[in-house]
Order: sequence, then structure tokens, then C-alpha cells
Amino acid sequence: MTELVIAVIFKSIIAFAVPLLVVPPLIWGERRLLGRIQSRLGPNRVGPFGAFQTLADAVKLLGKEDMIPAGADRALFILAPFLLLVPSFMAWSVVPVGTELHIFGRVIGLYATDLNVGVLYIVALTSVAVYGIVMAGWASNSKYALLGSLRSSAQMISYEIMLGIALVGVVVLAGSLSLPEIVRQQQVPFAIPLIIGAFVFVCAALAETNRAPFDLPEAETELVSGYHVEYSGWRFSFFFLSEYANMLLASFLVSAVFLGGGWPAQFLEPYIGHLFTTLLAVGIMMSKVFLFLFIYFWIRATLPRFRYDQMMNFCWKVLLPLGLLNLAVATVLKLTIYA
Amino acid sequence: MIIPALEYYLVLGAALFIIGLLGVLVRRNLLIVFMSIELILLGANVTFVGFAVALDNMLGQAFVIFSLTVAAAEAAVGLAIIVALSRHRDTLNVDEINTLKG
Amino acid sequence: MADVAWLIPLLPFVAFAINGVFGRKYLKKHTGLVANAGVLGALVVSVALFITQLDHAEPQSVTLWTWAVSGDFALDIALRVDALTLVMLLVVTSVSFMVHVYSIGYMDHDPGFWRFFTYLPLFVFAMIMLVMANNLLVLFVFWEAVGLCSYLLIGFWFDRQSASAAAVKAFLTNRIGDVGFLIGLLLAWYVFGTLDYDEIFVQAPAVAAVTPGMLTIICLLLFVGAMGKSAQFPLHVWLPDAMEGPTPVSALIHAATMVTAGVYMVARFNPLYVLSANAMAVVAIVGAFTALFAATIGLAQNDIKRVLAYSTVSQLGLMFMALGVGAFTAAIFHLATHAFFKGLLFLGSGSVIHGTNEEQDMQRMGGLFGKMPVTGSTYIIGGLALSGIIPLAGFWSKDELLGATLLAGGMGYLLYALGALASFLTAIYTFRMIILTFFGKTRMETERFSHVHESPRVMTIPLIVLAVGAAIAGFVGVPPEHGLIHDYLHDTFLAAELAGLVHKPSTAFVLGVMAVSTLIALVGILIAYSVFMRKSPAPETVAGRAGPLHTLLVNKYFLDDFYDTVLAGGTRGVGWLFAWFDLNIVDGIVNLIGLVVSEVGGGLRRMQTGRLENYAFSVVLGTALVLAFYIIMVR
Amino acid sequence: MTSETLLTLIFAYFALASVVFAVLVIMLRNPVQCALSLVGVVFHLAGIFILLRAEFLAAAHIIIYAGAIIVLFLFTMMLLNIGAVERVRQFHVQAPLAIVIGAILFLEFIVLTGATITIGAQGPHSPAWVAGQGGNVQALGQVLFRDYLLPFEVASVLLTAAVVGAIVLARQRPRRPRSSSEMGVSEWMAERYEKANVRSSNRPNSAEEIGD
Repeated sequence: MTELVIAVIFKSIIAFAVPLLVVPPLIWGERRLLGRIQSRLGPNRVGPFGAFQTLADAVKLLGKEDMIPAGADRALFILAPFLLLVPSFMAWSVVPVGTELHIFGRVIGLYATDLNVGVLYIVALTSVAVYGIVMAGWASNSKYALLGSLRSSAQMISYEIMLGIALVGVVVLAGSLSLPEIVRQQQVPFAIPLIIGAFVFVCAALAETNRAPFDLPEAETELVSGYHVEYSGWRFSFFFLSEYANMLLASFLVSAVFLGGGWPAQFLEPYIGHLFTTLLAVGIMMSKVFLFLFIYFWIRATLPRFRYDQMMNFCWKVLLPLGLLNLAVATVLKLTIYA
Repeated sequence: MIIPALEYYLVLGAALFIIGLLGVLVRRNLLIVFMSIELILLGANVTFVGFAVALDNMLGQAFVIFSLTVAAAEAAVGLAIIVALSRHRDTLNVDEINTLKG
Repeated sequence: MADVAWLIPLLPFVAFAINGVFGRKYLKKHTGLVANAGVLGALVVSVALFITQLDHAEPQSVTLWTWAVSGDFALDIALRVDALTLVMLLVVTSVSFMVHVYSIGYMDHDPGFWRFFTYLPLFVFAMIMLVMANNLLVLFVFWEAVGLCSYLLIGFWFDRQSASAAAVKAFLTNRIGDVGFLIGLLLAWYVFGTLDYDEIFVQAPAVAAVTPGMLTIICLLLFVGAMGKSAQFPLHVWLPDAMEGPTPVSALIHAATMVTAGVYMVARFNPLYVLSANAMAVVAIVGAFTALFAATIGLAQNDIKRVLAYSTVSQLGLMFMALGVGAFTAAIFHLATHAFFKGLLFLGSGSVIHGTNEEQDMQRMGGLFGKMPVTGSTYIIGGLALSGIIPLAGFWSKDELLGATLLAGGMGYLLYALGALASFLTAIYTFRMIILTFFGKTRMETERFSHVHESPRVMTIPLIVLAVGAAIAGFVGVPPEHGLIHDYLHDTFLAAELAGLVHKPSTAFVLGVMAVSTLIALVGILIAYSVFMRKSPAPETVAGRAGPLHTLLVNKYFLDDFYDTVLAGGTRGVGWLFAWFDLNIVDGIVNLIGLVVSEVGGGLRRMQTGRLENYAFSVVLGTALVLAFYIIMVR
Repeated sequence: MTSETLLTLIFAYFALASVVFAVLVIMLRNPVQCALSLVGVVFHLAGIFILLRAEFLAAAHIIIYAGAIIVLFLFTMMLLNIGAVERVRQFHVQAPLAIVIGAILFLEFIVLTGATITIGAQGPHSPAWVAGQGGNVQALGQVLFRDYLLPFEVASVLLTAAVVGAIVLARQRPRRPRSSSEMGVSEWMAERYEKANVRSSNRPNSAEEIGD
């Protein structure tokens, strides 16, 4: 009992700390990479290669005056960034880094918890994130923020469905809603039979995290920015933080659900032993995650932003049919090859 | 076995049901009346699941799925009616909506 | 093969559904093709089914689904396939198809084109189901359905006062018959405990042995339905008025198919009828009387379609007469040939009407043969067939039918006399019609006459096909009593033979009857020729010479007026009486009650605030009270 | 502390919190805050469901209620801009009476719950059976898609009907002149020229010239 509690507390701390610790270097890495791709330097003043730039930015944001607009609904205005941030951190509790590690006579799962409705849990939390956006826009007492929040929440709700549909295909093939179980089920990464679903999932994940080319809230010039237009200082940084945490989460999910986590490390287990296999699997998993992060940055550097109507059309007229097609493919596969 | 006893869940369900009922009776804002109806449905759901677990019968849980369907359908149609109504009458006050004719 | 039987009704129904849904907006003129395709499909399947069943047409039934179950009474929707059904199917689908083709030309400029081609396949569907029904209730349902289609199509040009009046008249007259039919149906269910044909037939002899009167009543009530549907005296009045509908409708529904439903029904229930000599006698007498009665009216009509309508009534009377003496095969044989030549005559008259720009009065025609050779020659073939000239179709069937009455002996001699007289009159009015229409000097204005033209191919080809049919269809009954159709239907009407109603005539007898029939027809034609062709008198002269008789005939024995004055007037009088009672006494009581209620309600009205929450509150209050009652009193 | 007490305490928290949030739903003035309170109710009920080992329903409740229904409520409020309008009188005159009746009804419920409930026969889906199916989700799936497949499909028809109904109801807007934002640029320009009486020969010819 005590051991279990300690393990849970320990894992929770890791699950909470990882996104917090990884995000600052991630932001720095993105800015450097963008600089490279766009033939410029990127941040290079603070620290070696500008590595502490993000910290400096954070200090700057924390030091700014905490402003709450007149006529705003104070309680909700303060609550909104948390409503956005908390679900994205909560979701980490079911994300698997690998499967199980057998060590010192114990079995340690490389995840905070193995929920038997893990996929649903993630979808549920994604859907809750909408509240942060709606609240932020509404509480600001500004028509730009309100319009921006309506726009963004419509975007979130629409793409959430695509996210769900893409995941249903995987769930059908794996026959389970538990994420570690889905990872275990992948003799071949699901991205190969369900390439359509993987595409839908990646597009929906881009939109869910408000990343380019779906980053309408950041379109200051055309749309007077989005739901967080009235936010500044450390409150603003929360939106920023949740965006990057979500991005990281999406990368983990794609790697675990579609790319088979540590695949193909598990086939090496008879040759190099359990411990090394597990470590190798974690390494492979992480490299997949970083590959996806790179793709995120790469897309941002290259693709222009969608117009709002284009974005919605893309969702309902392209991704939805594709998602249903993917579901059909998954069903057929489940009845034939995966039977 | 169910912890705590079934009666606790039933009382919780009843409490939610009554609160929802009171919401329907006392509020003048149509939107909140609708939310109160959702509360009533939630109370029913708690009772369903409580019985389902206490009686070892999955039907109760399956029924909650249908209850959810009804709630979603009700919300969609009800809110559409509210939108149409407020365009028409510029009010959501239940007291003022007392004619059958638009 | 019988497994595909369900296709036969389905195809026209699909055509109906497609045209009904998409006709108005999308298909428009293409509805004709859709309807034709559907009916052609039914025809093809029927022919295929017929060919496969040619040797052994044993009754089969294909149960589609069970419609209703109530206790031990189950109602299956089943399709029956046997010899009689197949013969009827062939007649119905082939004539229907011809009429459908013809209608594309005839209805070409009508704004209701799509509507026409929606109703027509619906009728074909209903008629096919009527023929294929294996159950009295299903038969009744589609019996009503064809009536509905008939109503819709008679009133097709509903903006004409006369057309909608005729439609209502047809519907109401039919209803009178249908009430009889329905009571008969219920009685049959009461007596037999089932509505299934075969089960009824099996039980019939036992029932006849115990309660012969009941069986007679059932047969007579069913026959009342047949009288309505098949326009027998005194319920014939709707059929001539039904000519207000488009001519293809008259040809299909009111000559070839629907009106023969009564004949079909009686033939179908032959195992029942042969058990009741009284019912048979009534059928025969009503048939014979109607035959003669309608033929006399036909003599004096000037509207080309009305002549044909009375002719139809008369011919149907002949069929019933044959049914009444147990010559079921002869009746069905005549039904089939009649469908061809009467359909042909109607379509031909339609062609005349079409070519003369909507002229229907024969007194204003004449000399059209040169203008419309195809219509004219096919029309003459149809007329000869109707008059019973050897070797056309009508001759063989009518001859056999008259022969059968003679063979029946007793009352049969009287029947023969009536039938022969009707045939004689038939020949006269037929050729009066042909001569007035096609020959002699024209009585049209020169201007109009110059515009008379032959109809387009799409109309004349069905005419030619039907003319060929009218010419050769009779040969399925040659030699008499031993032809193809006799062998084919032999098993179906076995009951008549077992009941001793079928007599084998000698060859000399057959030839004798033939000779007399031919003679009668020829004399009739000659009289018509001499009166109307050679002398070509003015209409007034003929009318004047015939005097009061003519007045009587022109006014159709004043039967319509009788119905209107005595029946309708009497009903109105009674209605007026009831109205007075209702207005003063019943309404007085009602008003008093209403006054009290409204005063009480005025007081209670204050509770109706129109506010939802007040109502919801009372609901909750009621719930709380009921629960309190339960807790305190029950527990 | 036994696990039973622990579970009871957890139940107490979830139950109390959901009741408090439910009361907030019907007490708060601002509909937006009411909606948020409803979210609180749903979340705590999800906790209750997890306590009852109905994980699927817990997730389904959050997805459907929090993720769809209440968001829809918020959307409606923002579209109609309700929050500011209805500041007059929030409660009905019959409120005190209704609360009394409600309290009586609640007492009656408790009386009935405490004493008269006769538990029916135990069903076939014991915890062992559920575990044998592979968990709550699989067990629910077995019941839903084997025994209650037809009702489930019919429920989808209900949803479709609701969608169609909602669209039909919400679309019938009164005819208004179109605002400029709904027109294409060239169309809009043409209208402006029309108003300004610019002769057509002086107008730019194509959308390119306008810069559309």
C-alpha cells in the first residue's frame, strides 16, 4: 500500500514536471529552428546560443503588471488560464513513455496510471479545454476577445471530433481503450494500416493545439488576435505554456498510438535482455516524439495560415470523410487481418 | 458490493433531482431552466448507475447511454428553440412567454 | 419460377413510386418511359411465368409476409399463381402495356402528364394484386384500391365539373356494391373462420350441407360487390359517366380490366357458387337482363364513348350470364377476348377523338375513313369482333357462351333468347357507330374536317397490335370446348364439372349455334347498313320514327332521374327531418350543457395563467400529494 | 483507516460537492456562472461514477455533458449575449412555495428510500463477469451491442432527428437586408457605385481592378 502510494506520488511528480521542464528548451529550440529555416539567427544573446532566452522572457512576463480589464468578470478572468492549463497537465497521467519495466523484482509501469478508459480520458480532457477558451473570451468584456473565443472554440470542438474519429480506428484495431495496451498491441505500428487515420489525427492535433497553420488566435494583424487578446503578463504565459504542453502531449500520443511507442525495440528482447530493451524502447519513443516536434516546427515555418472558413471546410469536408473512411478501413481490417 | 450503501447514491440522485426540479420551478431565465432539466437527468443517471451496480445488472448502465442521448437531443433542440425565440421576442424570461402563438 | 411472382406487382409499383416522387419536378415527360418500363417488365415476367407453367398450372402461393395475427387468425400477404391468375395476368399486363404505349401519344400535350403516368402504374399494380390475391381480405383491399385509381383517373381532369361529378358518382355507386362485398366478406369469415381461398373452398361443401342458406347469402353479397365493380343493373349507372376520364383510362380500366374484376371474382369463387343454385340463377338473370338492357340503350347514344360504355355493360352482362349457368371457362374466355377488342375499340375511339380535335358526337362525324385509314380499319376489325363475326375473337367466345346457356336447359332457353337478342342489338349499334363515324358523307364543318388527321405512330401501333389480338385471340378457344384455354383452365373450374354443370355438346349442336350466331350478327349488320348507310337519314327522322321508345332510350330508361328523385330526394327529405331535430332539440340540449360548462370554465379559467412554471408547479404538487398518500395510507 | 472508510469519505466529498454545485446552478444570477457550476456538477458526478466502477460512463458524461451540451449552452449565451440583458428579477414569485413543496418531496423520497426499497433479484452481470469481459468498457459494450443493439440504433435516429430539428429551428431568421460582410467585394463595390451614381463606363471592369 505504502509502496503504491509512493510510486503514484513519484510518477505524478514526474508527469507534472516533465512538461514544465521540457517546455522552455522547446520554445528556445523552436525559435532557433525557425531562424535556421528562415535564414536568420534566432535568439542568440542570452546565454550560450541564446539558450536562456526563454527564461528571460518568462522573467519579463512575470514582472509585468497584472492587468484585468475594466468590466471583466474577475473570477472567470482569473480562472480561465487555469481551466486551459489544468486539463493539459491532467492528460499526462495516462501517457505512456514505454510499457513495463521489470526491475528489482518489481514491475514498474512507465506511465503514471493505466486507465482502462485512457483514450476516452484524453478525449474528455481535450473537450474540457474548450472552457478555458470560452471563459477567457467571455470574461474579458471585449468583443474582439469574445469573437476570437467563439472562433477558437468552434475550431476546438470541430477538430476534437476528428481527433476522436481517428482514435476510434485505433481503438477498433487494438480492442482496448488503455494506452499501454494499445502500444503493446502494435506488432506493426498502426500508422501503416491506418495511414489515413494518422493523417487525420496529426491535422486535428495541429488544430487542437492552435498551431500553424491553424493558429488563428495568434493572427494579430488580420483578426486582432484571439480569445487571449486582453491577457498579459504571467496570465498570458499560461496560454503559451498550455499550448506547448499540448503540443508535447500530442507528439507523445502520436508516437504511442500510431507509431507503436518503442517499436521495434521489443523484437530485440531475446537478444539484449529486458532492461536494455526497455531503455532502448524509451529512447526510440523519445526520438519519435522529437521527430514529431520537429515536424510541428517545420510546418509552422513553411505553411501559411488558413482562413477561418477554409479551416472549417477542411475539417468537415476533408477530415471528416477521411476519418470515416479510416474507420471503415479499420473495421474491415479488424474483421480480416486482425481478426 | 457497493460502497457506501445503495441508499446514499439514491439520496444523492434524489437531491440532484429535487434541485433540478426547483430550478425549473423558481428560475425565470429559460436557459437556466434548461440547465435545471439537465440536473434532473443527471440525478436520474446517478440512480440508474447506483442500481446497476447494486443489482449486478448492466442494463442500468446501458440505459444511462440512452439518457445521455436524450439529454444531447434535448439540449440541441431546446437551445435551437431558445435561439429562435430570442430572435423573435428578444427575451428569455419564461413569464413573458405565455402565448402559444408567435 | 413462381418465386419471381412478386416481381409482377412490384415493377409497376416501383414505376408508380418513382413517378410519384420525382415525376413532377424531375422526370416530367420521362414519366411515360418509366411507367412503360414498369408495365413492360410485369408483362415480360407474366409471359415467362405463363410459359413455365404452361403444362402444369397447379395452384401455388408465395407468401410474402404475415400481415396481421390475431389469436388463431393469421393474415398472410400471399401471391397466388394458378391457371386463372395467369390468364388474367396475361390479359391485364398485355392490355395495360398497349394502353401505356398509346397514352404516351394521347396524353402528350396534357399538363397532367406525369400525374397520369403515376396513377396508371398504380392502377396496374392494384389490379395485379387483386388478381394475384390469395385471400379474401387482400382481394378486398385491392378491390378498393382499383376503385380508388378509377376515381382518380375518371376525375383526372378535375377542373371539369362533369369529370369530378362523374368520379364521385363512380366512387359512391361502387361503395354501395362494396358494402355488400364487405358484409359478405365478414360473413365468410364468420362462417369459415378463415379468409384464405383454398381453406374456404375446402370447407365450402361441408358448410353447404349444413347451412345452404348462409352460403347463398354470402355468394349473393359478394355478387353485389361484383355488380358494383362490373357495372351490372342497377348499379351500372356510373360506367357511362366514367367516360369523362381520358380515353386510355376508359380502355384500360372501364373496358378491359377493372370492370372485369367482378367476373373474375365470381369465377374465382366458382367452388362456392356451384354449391348454391339460387345464387347462380340470380347471377345469370341479372347478367342476361343487363346485357339486353344496356344494348338497347346503346342503340340510341350519340357519344361514341358512351356507346362503347353501354356495350361494355352489355358484354359484362353476357359474361355474368355464362357464369350463372356454370360456363366459367366461357366467361373467362369472353373476358379475355373482350379485353382485346373492347380495348381496341376504346383506343380507336380515342384516336378518332384525338384526330378530330376533341369531337365525341358521332352525329357530327362521318366519312373519316379516308382521313384515318389505320384507325378506321382497326376499328372495323374491333367492331366485327364485337359483333361476333367468324373468325374473329368475339365470335368464338360469345358463341361458346350462348351455347352454354342453351345446354343448361330450363331457364337457359330464356337466357339464350335474351343473350341472342343482345347480340343482335350489339351488331346493330356497333355498325351504326362505325358507319356514323367513318362512312357516309361527313357532317363536320369543312374547316374542321380538313384538320382531321391520322394519329401518330405511338398510338396507331398499339391499335394494330390489339387488332391482331382481337383477330386471333379467339383461336385459343378453338376447337370449341377443347381449345387451349379449356384445357388450361380445366382444373381451376373442376368444381363446376363435378357439380354437373358442364355439358358436352355434340358437334352438330356447336355448328348449329355457330350458324345462328353468325346469322344474327349478319342480319344486325345489314340492318345497320340499310338504315344508316344506304338511306343515311337525318338523326331527327330516326328519332321521330322511334317515338317514345327513343325518348326512353336516350334518357337511359330515366334510371338516373329515378335515382336522383326518389333515392337522393328521399334521403334529402329524411335528412331535412333529422336536421330540424338536430338543430332544435339536440343542439338545444348541447347548448344548455355548453352554457353551464362555459360558465363553470369561466371561473376556472383564472387558473390558466399561460405560465409554464405554474403548470410545472401543479405537476410537482400532485406528485408530492400522491407520494404522501402512498406513504401515509398504503404503507 | 480502512479502504471502506476512505471510499466513503471520497463519496462524501464528491456527493457534497456535486450538490453544492447543483445549488449554485439554480442560485447564481449570471447564466455563464451557472453553466460553469453545471460543469462542476458533471465533474463530481464523474467521480461518483468512477467510485461505482463505471469508468466508461464517467468519461462519457464528461465528454457529452462538459464537452458538448454545456459548451452549447455557453455558445448560445454568447451568441445571444444574454449575460448582460437579464438583470431584472431572477426568481419566480412562486419560489418560496416551490421550495417548501420541493423539500416535502425530498423528504418523501428519503422516507421511501430508507424503508421501502425491496431490492430485486441480482442480475447476471456480477463483478466477476465484468472482470471476465475485460473491464467495464468491454462489459458495457457486450450488453449494449448484443442485447440492446436495436435501441442503440434507434437512439442514433433520435439524434439525427434532433440535429435536423435544431438546424431547421435555428435557421428561420427574419429577412434582413444583407450586410456588406456577407457580400463579395465586387458585389459590394457595385452596390456602392450604384448608390453614388457612378456611370458604368467609369467603373473598373473586373474584380482584378478592384483588387478582389
